[in-house]
Amino acid sequence: MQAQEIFDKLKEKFNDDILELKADAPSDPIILINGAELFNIAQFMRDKEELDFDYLVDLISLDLGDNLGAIYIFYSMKHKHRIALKAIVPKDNPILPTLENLWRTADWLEREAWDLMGIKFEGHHNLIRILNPYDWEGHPLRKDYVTPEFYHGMKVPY
Amino acid sequence: MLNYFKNMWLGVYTVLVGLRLTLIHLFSRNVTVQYPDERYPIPPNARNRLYLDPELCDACLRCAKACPVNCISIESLRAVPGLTPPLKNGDKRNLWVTHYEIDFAKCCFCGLCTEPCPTNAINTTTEFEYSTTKREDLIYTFVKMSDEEKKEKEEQLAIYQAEQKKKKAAEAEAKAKAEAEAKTKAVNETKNDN
Amino acid sequence: MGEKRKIELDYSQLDSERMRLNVGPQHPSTHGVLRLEVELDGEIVTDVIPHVGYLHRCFEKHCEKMEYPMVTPYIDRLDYISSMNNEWPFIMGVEQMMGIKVPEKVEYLRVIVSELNRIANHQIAIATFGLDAGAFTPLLWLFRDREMILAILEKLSGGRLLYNYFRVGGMAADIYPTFKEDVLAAISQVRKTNPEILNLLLLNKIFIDRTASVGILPADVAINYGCTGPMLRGSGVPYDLRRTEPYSIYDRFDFEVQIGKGEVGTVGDCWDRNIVRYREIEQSCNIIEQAINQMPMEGDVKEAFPKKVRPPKGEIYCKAENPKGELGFYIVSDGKNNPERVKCRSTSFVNLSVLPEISKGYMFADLIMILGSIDIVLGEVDR
Amino acid sequence: MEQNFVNMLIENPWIAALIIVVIPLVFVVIYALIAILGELKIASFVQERLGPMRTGWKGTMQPVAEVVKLLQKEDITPDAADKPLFNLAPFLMFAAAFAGFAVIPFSPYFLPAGIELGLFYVFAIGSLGVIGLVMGGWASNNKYSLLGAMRSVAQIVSYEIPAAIAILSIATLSGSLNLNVISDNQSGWFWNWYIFGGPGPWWKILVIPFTLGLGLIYLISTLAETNRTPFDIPEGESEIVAGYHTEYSGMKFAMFFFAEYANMFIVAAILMLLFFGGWNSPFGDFLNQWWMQPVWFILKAFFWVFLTIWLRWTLPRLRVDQLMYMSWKVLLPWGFVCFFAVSLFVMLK
Repeated sequence: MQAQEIFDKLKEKFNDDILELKADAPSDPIILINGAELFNIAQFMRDKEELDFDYLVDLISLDLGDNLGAIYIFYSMKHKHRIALKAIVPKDNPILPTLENLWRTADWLEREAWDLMGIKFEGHHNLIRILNPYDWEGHPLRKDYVTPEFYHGMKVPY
Repeated sequence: MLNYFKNMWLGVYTVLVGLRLTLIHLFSRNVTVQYPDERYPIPPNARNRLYLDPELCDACLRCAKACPVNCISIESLRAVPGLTPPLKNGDKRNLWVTHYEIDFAKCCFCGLCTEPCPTNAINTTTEFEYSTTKREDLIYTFVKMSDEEKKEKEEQLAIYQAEQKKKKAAEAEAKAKAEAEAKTKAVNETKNDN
Repeated sequence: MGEKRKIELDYSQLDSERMRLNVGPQHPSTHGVLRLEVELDGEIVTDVIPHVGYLHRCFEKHCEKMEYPMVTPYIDRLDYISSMNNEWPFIMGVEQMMGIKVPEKVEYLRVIVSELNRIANHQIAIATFGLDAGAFTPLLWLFRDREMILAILEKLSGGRLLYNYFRVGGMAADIYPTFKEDVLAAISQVRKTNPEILNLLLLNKIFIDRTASVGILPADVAINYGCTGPMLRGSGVPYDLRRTEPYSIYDRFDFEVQIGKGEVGTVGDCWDRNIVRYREIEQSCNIIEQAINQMPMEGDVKEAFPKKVRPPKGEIYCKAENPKGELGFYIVSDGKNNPERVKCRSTSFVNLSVLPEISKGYMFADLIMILGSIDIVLGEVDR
Repeated sequence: MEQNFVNMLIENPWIAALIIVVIPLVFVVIYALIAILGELKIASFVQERLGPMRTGWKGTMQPVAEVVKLLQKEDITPDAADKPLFNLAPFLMFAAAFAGFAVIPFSPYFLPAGIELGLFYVFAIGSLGVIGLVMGGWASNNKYSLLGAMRSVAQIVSYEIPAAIAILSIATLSGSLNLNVISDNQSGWFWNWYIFGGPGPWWKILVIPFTLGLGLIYLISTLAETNRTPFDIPEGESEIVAGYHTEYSGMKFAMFFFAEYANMFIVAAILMLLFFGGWNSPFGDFLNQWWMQPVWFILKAFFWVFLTIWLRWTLPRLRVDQLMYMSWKVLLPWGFVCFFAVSLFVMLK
């Protein structure tokens, strides 16, 4: 299925929450959505017969200045089509619903996004840091992150 | 029950197959290269320790900018034209390298520094055995100008710069003069026209 | 004595406790600095909690500070067993953003070097898996063959393990005169010695007993967990990016996507994952053979180099089939010399997340086998 | 038959006893060094390597260097360990392994203790080593050690039973428990060995399959009892690091090491004495002089060592439950079958 058809299908179901489709090659087609409705949209995309996105390829967190962004890339093993969803959340209150219960792979990917970018995933069963030490402070991939001088008495910037 | 016997037979059979294979290999040729005595042939383009030819380096800083780990540090001084010998390949030397060092403890041997070099001054070599007991020994200083030399060069440069400044000032003056003259001339001409 | 005492066993009253065992970060078979917190009931694994991040090197943060060509040495160090395959998706992504069409020769050269590296990676995977089972000899035999491949790649790129060979628009160096002969010799050596590994290790009854029907990963669970590569194909899903979404020139080659069929146990067990790797070595040999015969030997590999690597504003997700699965880079460019954001979808990281799911209820020795069959490289997990 | 040439040479019984004890001790050390070298070299040749090449001629002194290194190392006792038990375990294990040498006849003229129940004794004393093993594993206060020790006990105890059945059959066949007598019974050509049914009438070929089976059963059991691949589960390095000796280093580790090799020699010697004619030459009277008999004996024992090394570098490792399966469901029933067949043969003979 082409990106436009997928977009139409989603628009039909969630009209106002689907904002726009960006499909300027060579970039992948991205559908901009309302972050609050992410879970329902994702569930629809997974369970709807013609869409059947059974594989969550990746979750990318972005720092967009005042906002944080999350891009979900989906793929369907059956129909062999690909689409990306993009949700934008404000930096001071970055909350998105978790997709952990739809795709188990989201468990670690969301933990990674939380660890590095600081996007909170509501409903995640174990939202702790994964790559950084458990007691690390701050979210390093944010543009305004300042590397601490010391960590447990060890010098950080070498 | 049949499975039981089949498993037992398979166990014995596959073990015997394996034993046969290892026995064959027991008497086959060994592939060990006895390292310090014999050596594995290293291709000439191998990216091991870097080498800088100081006679070729013009301190253009392209290698330092290309380095992903910032292991190259260069200090330079402007060269005085006329007084400065050219580079080994005959090109004009614009800058003196006063200090050039590479920290091989940081170097990641990617070879990116060798690509932008305009004079091929920095090169990878096949030398890979240079382990040391001290970390400081891994900082290789390829060029280090002594203080006197540096001072001399600085003085030369200062003199040259002063000269240049004077010259420039003179030039600027001359130019201003010329311009003023031109202006007055033009004014005169317009006057004349009128 | 006299009276017969009635024995009542109330198991809930029995004083027993589960053992929490710390496997790693320094352990012979965690393939790096992975720490597993294992809860054991006797020898039975009841829970596994992987703790990753001991090798975190801030790859994505580094990328933001770095110009595009300077990122490749860092990518090499993600999955250091198959560096060539790693570099490809990133370089391909930048090329697509800039709209560069690389010459024919470069495409073939890329296919050859990455398939060679795929063979080397699978050899390591099988070898270390055998080592986890206690078979030491296949490890050395496979390393001996891998040496030939590494020698070719070293002669090409100058590096033995971390190649830094791909460039935006081409390759760092041209092929050397005896390249074709060397590659063909390496392939024939791999083809000659592969059956030995099959007979010595993979078909050995003890090995089959250890791996068959152990760590079964059903296809739907595998997809749900995002597993790719031999993990997913071992479960019987023929998902191979080289075939499903052919990038570069993979549509020109004739090869079969190998899937696990459950010959000795259940579909999706440890043995299946490894036999898929073993058969992919053969398929890679076929691809290389076709590629080396079709490859134009003349031509400049640096022809399409751009003057300055500066992609226009935009973002792209570029993926390629790494030996371990789907490796993708999400590159966001804002038209500067350095990327705005690089996100690496690392295969091992996603594949590893399935470990707790498939290892519960097996014995401790099986946990090690399951971990070995996932074929992780901690450099890629932790980035 | 005089059982000890030392007693003939030296009058003083105390000095003679001392020499009798020292000879096997020296032998064990030399034997262990040669076995380690064999292990290193055969492993490397199988894997198309050269192995150690820098110590002595072609690396022949490597085991000596390793032992010297082990002796030089710092003797570490972990803080949390149970110190008395921790220190006692390796010595107990070595003592148990070494005690077995009391009844091993290297030749008809050298048997340290000529007790009639030699076979029984060596079997009983061999099981004592397990205690040292459990002690070491428990006292280390390390979970890996504990797991290794538990596995080890389960394994050794289970495999004693098939081994005992095999030994019992040979005892039935020979009618003696004295190892010297059993060995003496098999004199003559190699078809008189018990693996080929022992001396007897021509129709003993009927029992040969069963004695061969018993030999195989005993061989497999010895592999398990000495923790050799494919039964090296107690020290399976990829799973439980080093099993019961994870925390040991230096001298104490060397003791474990020597105990293991001494144990290996004991089981090899028993195998040779029971099934392969002991100190007898395989070719009748050819080279069967008194000075050749110990050589034959040691050569045969080394053949077993070679076999174990060969197996080790060929096979992967079994899992704990598969190990138990093999002992109780394969070796034991077949051992009983062979035992009955052999008993029937003895009755009919």
